[in-house]
Amino acid sequence: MPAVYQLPIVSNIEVRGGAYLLTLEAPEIAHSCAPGNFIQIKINFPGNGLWRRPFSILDTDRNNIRVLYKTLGRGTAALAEFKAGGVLNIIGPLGNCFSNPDNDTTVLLIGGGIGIPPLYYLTKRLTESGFPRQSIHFFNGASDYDSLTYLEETSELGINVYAVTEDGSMGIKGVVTDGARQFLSGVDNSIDPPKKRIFACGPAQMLKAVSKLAAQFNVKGEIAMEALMPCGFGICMGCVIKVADPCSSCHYSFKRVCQDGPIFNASDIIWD
Amino acid sequence: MPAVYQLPIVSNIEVRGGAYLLTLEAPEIAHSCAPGNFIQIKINFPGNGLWRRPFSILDTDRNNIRVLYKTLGRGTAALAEFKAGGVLNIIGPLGNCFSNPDNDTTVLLIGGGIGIPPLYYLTKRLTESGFPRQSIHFFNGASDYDSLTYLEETSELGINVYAVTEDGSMGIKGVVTDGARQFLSGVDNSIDPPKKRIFACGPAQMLKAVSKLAAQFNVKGEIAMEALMPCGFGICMGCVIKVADPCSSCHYSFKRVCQDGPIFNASDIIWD
Amino acid sequence: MTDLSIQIAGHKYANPVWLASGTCAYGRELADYFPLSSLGAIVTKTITLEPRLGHPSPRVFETPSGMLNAIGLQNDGIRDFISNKIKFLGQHRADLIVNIAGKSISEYCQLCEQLTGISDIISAIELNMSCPNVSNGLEFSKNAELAEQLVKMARKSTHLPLIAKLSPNVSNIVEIAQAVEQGGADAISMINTLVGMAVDIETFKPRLSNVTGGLSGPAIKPVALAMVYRTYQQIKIPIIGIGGIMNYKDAIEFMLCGAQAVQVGTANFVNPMASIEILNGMQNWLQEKGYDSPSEIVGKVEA
Amino acid sequence: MTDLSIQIAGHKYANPVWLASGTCAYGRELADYFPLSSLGAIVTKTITLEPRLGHPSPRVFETPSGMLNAIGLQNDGIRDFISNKIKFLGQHRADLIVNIAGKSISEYCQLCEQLTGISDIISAIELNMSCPNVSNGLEFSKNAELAEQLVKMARKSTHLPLIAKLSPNVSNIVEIAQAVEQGGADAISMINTLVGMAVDIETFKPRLSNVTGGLSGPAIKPVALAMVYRTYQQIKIPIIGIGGIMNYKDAIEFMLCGAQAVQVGTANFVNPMASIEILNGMQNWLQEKGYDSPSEIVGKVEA
Ligand SMILES: Cc1cc2nc3c(=O)[nH]c(=O)nc-3n(C[C@H](O)[C@H](O)[C@H](O)COP(=O)(O)OP(=O)(O)OC[C@H]3O[C@@H](n4cnc5c(N)ncnc54)[C@H](O)[C@@H]3O)c2cc1C
Ligand SMILES: Cc1cc2nc3c(=O)[nH]c(=O)nc-3n(C[C@H](O)[C@H](O)[C@H](O)COP(=O)(O)OP(=O)(O)OC[C@H]3O[C@@H](n4cnc5c(N)ncnc54)[C@H](O)[C@@H]3O)c2cc1C
Ligand SMILES: Cc1cc2nc3c(=O)[nH]c(=O)nc-3n(C[C@H](O)[C@H](O)[C@H](O)COP(=O)(O)O)c2cc1C
Ligand SMILES: Cc1cc2nc3c(=O)[nH]c(=O)nc-3n(C[C@H](O)[C@H](O)[C@H](O)COP(=O)(O)O)c2cc1C
Ligand code: FES
Ligand code: FES
Repeated sequence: MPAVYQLPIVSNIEVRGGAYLLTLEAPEIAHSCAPGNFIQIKINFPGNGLWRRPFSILDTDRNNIRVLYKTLGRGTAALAEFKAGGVLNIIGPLGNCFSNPDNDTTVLLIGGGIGIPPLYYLTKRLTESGFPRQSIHFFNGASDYDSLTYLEETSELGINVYAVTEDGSMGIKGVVTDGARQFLSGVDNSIDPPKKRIFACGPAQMLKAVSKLAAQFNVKGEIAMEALMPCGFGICMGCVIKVADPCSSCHYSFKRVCQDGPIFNASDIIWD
Repeated sequence: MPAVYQLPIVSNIEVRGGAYLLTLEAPEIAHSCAPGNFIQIKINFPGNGLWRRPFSILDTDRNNIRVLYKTLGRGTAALAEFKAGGVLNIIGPLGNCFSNPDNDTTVLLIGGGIGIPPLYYLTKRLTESGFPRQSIHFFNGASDYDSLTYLEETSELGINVYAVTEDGSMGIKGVVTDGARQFLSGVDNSIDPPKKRIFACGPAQMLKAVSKLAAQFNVKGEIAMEALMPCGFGICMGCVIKVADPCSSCHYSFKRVCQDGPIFNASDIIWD
Repeated sequence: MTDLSIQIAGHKYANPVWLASGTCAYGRELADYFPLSSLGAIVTKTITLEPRLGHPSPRVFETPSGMLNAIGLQNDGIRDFISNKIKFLGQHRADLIVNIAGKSISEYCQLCEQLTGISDIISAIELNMSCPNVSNGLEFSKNAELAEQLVKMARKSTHLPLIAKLSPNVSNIVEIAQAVEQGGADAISMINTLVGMAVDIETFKPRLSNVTGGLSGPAIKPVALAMVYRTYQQIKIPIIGIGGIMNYKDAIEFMLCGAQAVQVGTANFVNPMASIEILNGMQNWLQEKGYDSPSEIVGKVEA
Repeated sequence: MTDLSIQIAGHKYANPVWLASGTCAYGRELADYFPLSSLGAIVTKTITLEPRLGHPSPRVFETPSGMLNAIGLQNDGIRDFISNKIKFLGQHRADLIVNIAGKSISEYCQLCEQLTGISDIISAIELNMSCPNVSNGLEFSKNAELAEQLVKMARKSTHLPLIAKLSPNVSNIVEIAQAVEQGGADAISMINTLVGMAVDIETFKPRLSNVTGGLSGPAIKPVALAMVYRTYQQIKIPIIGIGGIMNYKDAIEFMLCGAQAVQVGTANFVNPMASIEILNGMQNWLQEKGYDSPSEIVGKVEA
């Protein structure tokens, strides 16, 4: 059950790709997180930000939870200034999580930009629980080599990692879905679509492309959505996306990304 | 002429009486400040403070200006967190200054709480310019010994310093005006009132008492007023006090503490 | 210990700290953080006769010390509320106020009638006369005659206490307050959000799909306080103060200006425990100052 | 370089960044920080027929992302303005707009007449119809008929362009805007401050001697934008946008919503260079985006 915590900052350091790695001491929740979950951090920053800021959980150990973030605006810029020894007020763990693929499936992880954290977490959980590493294919996309997020760490999990860069400075040249498409077009056709699974996280445009891809190849996709989140725990109705809903008279309804998601079936989302 | 500056913080340390001493590198203005002048500091603090905060100049040297402040609320609390090496945006020097007493006058400085800085600055200037030290009498008041501000530093100027504490834990027991009254009652009646001068700074109630005292003993008093200051340089009309004004049809008008002050003749102020 | 209970329209509320409509959904999520029964009351998100999908995203935007929202009254309708949502609230012993909105006076009346059927678990109905995010939503609280008429008709449709929730987007809120008092309202809650807007200068698009939305949060507190203060001088029925209340000091400010109770809105988003912390802070403050009841400070600003 | 000049009521202003009334006094203090002639215009603090002392302190209070003020139109009267203050402004080649307020329509007219006498150094008169800090100050901008009448009579008293400054404290600002357009106003400036209040819970005293005051600053920007946007759709005369503009992005937002020019108010207090920084930021932004004139983005929000 989510709750409000004051968490000591173990470390908050810059890593590859202009990202920051934040480690928080959180024995109360470290054990109860799942890939896809996120936390809401209250960042007191000069200026007038009222809302918390949501961040996916990157991974956990017995005592700590970790978050990987990029400095996008005022809140994240201020977060980067926090030092070990400080304290952050957070709410978590929040949201739903990815479903577990069967051990005999081929798993595609498609992540762009700061969409890597939940996918990394899922990968780590899968490999730890004995899921065959060779069946995991992680597509990590960015504009260029320097912007690739958490690439080495993902490789260290012993899975198949494909860098995809728009300028071709590393790996496949193109957007991350191009990489995934090439792979899906190439994989042994003897593998049933039901034995393939896609998990994706990244900017909305990318996720839209992933949804198309999943539909095209008839593969079940789960995607982690983003939204502006005034609360993060379901009370404001501010973070909704349009989702197919057979019960509704117009066949769709607005679902909360924070509480009904952030993980949705790709095929349920209605992209405008 | 006042201007906006980005000033490097040389140091910002806690001193006696729960006060902080802030030293800013300001070669552009250090030479042009006078006792009574103040600066407006932009303190970016979490929360929603819009205004700058005004602080008297404590003293200057060739390169630096110094400010002595107590943490009263959100802005000053945040100011205390700033470290050497940081930068503060300030406007200054602002406001008018104390007038210079003739060398043959007996000078009474009456300061309570955080009213010490402009009086310290005035004392320093006087002693530096050869004003006889034995003719300067500095009454430094506080609730108790621990709260006395900048006591030792004032003593080091070689003048007469009188601590006045409400609980009697040091020096004269009472409020600071009690100390000054005892002195005025005692001083050689052969000294003409015109040869005595009072300079005061502190909370409004204290300044009101000083004004009465000055009137009672027929001594010219100059007092440094405080006010909430949205701008600090005269454009908002927010910081006014009621001042006797023979030109006005109702014999008073509202004068800006920031621009027409902060130093006023005690006899001009109308206390309600 | 100061007894925080207050009496409004014959009903005894455990304390004057309530949750504002649309900022606590139907209580389910907040129940994870504290027992709903510890608050004076919880006001449901606005319920309409028919289900409403609400506006598409973006529905919210952060502004200096505030936020804009244009949710568009998304809700599953009164039938769903009665058959599905109310049970949970009853089980958790929340003191329940149901906020309703209609497209016409007759819709308001139908809603009142349906709620009367479950009046044993409802302590009052709040009439949302002021939602800025649906067309005509503001009409009822901009026009004194319409406002009076609406309350009069609602009054005939239920014996439940009626709280009229007013909009700040008016020239003279006192006039509207007097009209609803005249119409038979048992209390007034104020304020709803101020109409506001923001634009993305990179895309030239409004920050809200609905273009304009409602401004809430600390930014609007001074406006709310002035309106409560002025209204308090002119009416007899109790006022429930709303607008930018983030801590117990804000709540006390509202009470000094004339509010018998307060509703906590946007603050819940930032801190789900906000209302509880406000309650505890108020309790301590009243205690320390030696008050026996929160009503002793209502309207006591020395203006 | 993008030519920033704009045309309003036949007068060419160097650029659309102006200083708002009451937030730059009569220019003298700000002239220490930058040449007054670099801005599009400077709008004087409101001038009345007779000198006014204004309200006693406290006149101001800091609120979340904003401030309250109740200065009470302190000024030395029109005669003093004409004989003493205007010279400095002329010497500094400030493009001058004089803001006036009267207790009656006839006072407004007298003020207009007196200013017509020095019309060679004034580019427009701004009618403050909306000061919330003097009794009846709000009447003229709350009542459409009165508003129209006021402008009509002022129109007869001077050939100088008339800018009607509107209050946001109304149910329907468009109605008032249309009325002043009808009355013959050459432009509209909006918004003045929102009525607000704050209380010291330790002393039970209001934070302002006048009890209520006007709320300004970033807190009110969303409200101002919505009003500019809605008014722009319904009137033909130009709008000058005001409310919480702190940087050039805020100014662009107002222009996208329909403002031809903007006035910088509270921001001057925090940073005397704010208007110049806004001007430079706007210049660069328009340049980078390839616009030839600021007018090209006016009203271009894609709503
Ligand atoms: C469930 C969830 C999980 C997330 N996980 C991560 C993570 O693991 N690592 C990470 O770096 N980021 C993550 N984000 C995004 C992160 O929350 C935003 O980067 C952050 O809120 C930006 O705050 P800011 O104050 O720096 O930016 P602001 O100054 O508030 O905004 C800067 C710009 O970014 C836009 N923006 C702000 N927030 C979002 C958002 N949530 N979605 C899309 N656009 C936005 C704003 O509209 C604005 O244009 C996640 C978001 C969600 C909803
Ligand atoms: C000309 C001038 C010179 C000053 N010189 C010094 C100095 O040398 N050293 C020093 O420590 N302080 C000085 N002050 C006072 C200092 O400006 C305030 O302590 C500071 O602004 C408080 O800011 P804050 O954010 O900490 O308090 P806030 O959180 O803004 O306020 C806390 C409480 O203090 C009250 N308060 C805030 N500012 C003032 C004020 N200016 N006068 C009276 N009450 C106030 C508020 O109403 C509130 O109740 C001076 C003030 C003026 C006007
Ligand atoms: C996201 C959001 C949704 C809201 N929905 C409703 C609603 O459905 N019905 C209603 O009467 N008020 C609604 N309100 C208004 C609040 O109840 C409250 O009047 C307003 O937000 C001011 O209080 P605050 O500043 O504490 O949030 C909503 C406010 C917000 C922020
Ligand atoms: C301290 C202060 C004094 C003001 N005095 C006047 C005035 O005399 N006449 C007037 O028309 N508007 C006056 N205003 C209103 C401003 O011109 C402006 O309309 C309002 O503050 C909103 O803009 P802002 O948020 O940029 O400050 C005053 C505002 C402030 C803050
Ligand atoms: S962020 Fe409030 S409901 Fe999702
Ligand atoms: S603080 Fe603005 S005039 Fe003095």
